[in-house]
Amino acid sequence: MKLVYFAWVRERIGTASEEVSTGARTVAELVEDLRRRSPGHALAFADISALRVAVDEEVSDFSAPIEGAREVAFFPPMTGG
Amino acid sequence: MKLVYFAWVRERIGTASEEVSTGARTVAELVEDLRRRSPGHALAFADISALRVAVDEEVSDFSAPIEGAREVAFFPPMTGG
Amino acid sequence: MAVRVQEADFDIAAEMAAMTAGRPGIGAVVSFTGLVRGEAGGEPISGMTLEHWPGVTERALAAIEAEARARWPLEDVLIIHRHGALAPGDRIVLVLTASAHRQAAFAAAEFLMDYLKTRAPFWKKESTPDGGRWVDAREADAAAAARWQDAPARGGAGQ
Amino acid sequence: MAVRVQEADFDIAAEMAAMTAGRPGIGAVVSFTGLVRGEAGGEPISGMTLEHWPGVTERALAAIEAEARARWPLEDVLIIHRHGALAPGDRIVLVLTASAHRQAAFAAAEFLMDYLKTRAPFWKKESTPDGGRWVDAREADAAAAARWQDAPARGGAGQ
Repeated sequence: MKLVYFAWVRERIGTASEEVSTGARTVAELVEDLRRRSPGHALAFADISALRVAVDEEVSDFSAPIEGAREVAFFPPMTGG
Repeated sequence: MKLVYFAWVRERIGTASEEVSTGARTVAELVEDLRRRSPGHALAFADISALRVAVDEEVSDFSAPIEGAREVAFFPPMTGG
Repeated sequence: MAVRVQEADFDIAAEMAAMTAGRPGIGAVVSFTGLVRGEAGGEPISGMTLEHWPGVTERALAAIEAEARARWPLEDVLIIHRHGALAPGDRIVLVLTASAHRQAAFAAAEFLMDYLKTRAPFWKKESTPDGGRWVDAREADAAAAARWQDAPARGGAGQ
Repeated sequence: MAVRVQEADFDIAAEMAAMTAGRPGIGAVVSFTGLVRGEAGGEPISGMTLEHWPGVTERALAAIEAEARARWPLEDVLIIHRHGALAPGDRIVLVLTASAHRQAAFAAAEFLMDYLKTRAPFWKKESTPDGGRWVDAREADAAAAARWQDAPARGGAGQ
């Protein structure tokens, strides 16, 4: 599964994307896995209320299933315009 | 007293301005006088609900006094923008 | 205060650049441009003549601008209104509002247009296949202007 | 559909001329231009970097445009949003809306900006004397976007 990061999530983790293998069934379970990957990951995912998630490029929530998903993206709330 | 006309008021009366002597004390009395000046005046002032008036360049109403006024303007509702 | 009544056309990009140059507090610029339409009420329009009241028109626009500045935190305002003979597609009016944030700029531009429609001494005559026709004031424009009379100014949140 | 995500600057007068050429039904064009401000929260800003999500951003903007066209009778819409490194005073975003009458053009431009703020995948990082700082999403922007969810579209009276 491909993970994609934007803005300070990308900066804290130190990469814009990575491939992971996970047994997680939901975004929330994936986040639990990811927190253990590195101190940067732990920092990025410390407060998920500050985060938004997209599964296969569709904005989702943390209870969303990820089975069969090709890509999960994490980012702070958007600030366009 | 100087009278000033705009848009179809000007067209119906046939002039953009004229000088008149009047004993009228209000705009409404002035309109009564003016209606008798010519068929064009009568047509222009036939329906005063379609007209607006300004006394000395300030939008007023037909009951406004005109004693001492230098100029009275008649025109249809404004259509700027 | 920037209010201009003129026969000449205007250049919106040049006006906007002049307004924003060296003004680091401006985060939002809203423009309204009014154009002569090629038809009205299903009839083709071959042109429009705008009559105005020299001197009085400029003072009316300045008063409208002052009221907008009193209601919203604006960094700058520009009103350009043309008069004379115009063809379909020609620009009639430009309103520019600049503010730190978008809400004030949007609200002030709408306010300025609503007031221009009903409180600035301009009169429009359209040329149609049946001859010239003075444009009637619209009830909808009077209602649009009236809604500001008891509306509080909106604040300056957002961009 | 006209949506562009680009590093390059844009020319508002050229975009407006291209939009209105040969379109006699257009009587009103509203523009919104967002600029990089030179300060934020009292602190000077020396620049801003806009990060986006290539491909996904374009689709988000197209969806926002489609929603505006479904809500209001628009003759045309253009959204240009820049990304990359910008300096104070630089243009960030352009929204153009064209309609027969002013109300639809104003309402659609405000709607587009409110949705761009909260539903387009852009992230802003400001450069300050203390270093870089990611701009937080604003509660006021979320509230501004939410107000459209139960608002009926406004009609097309007036210019």
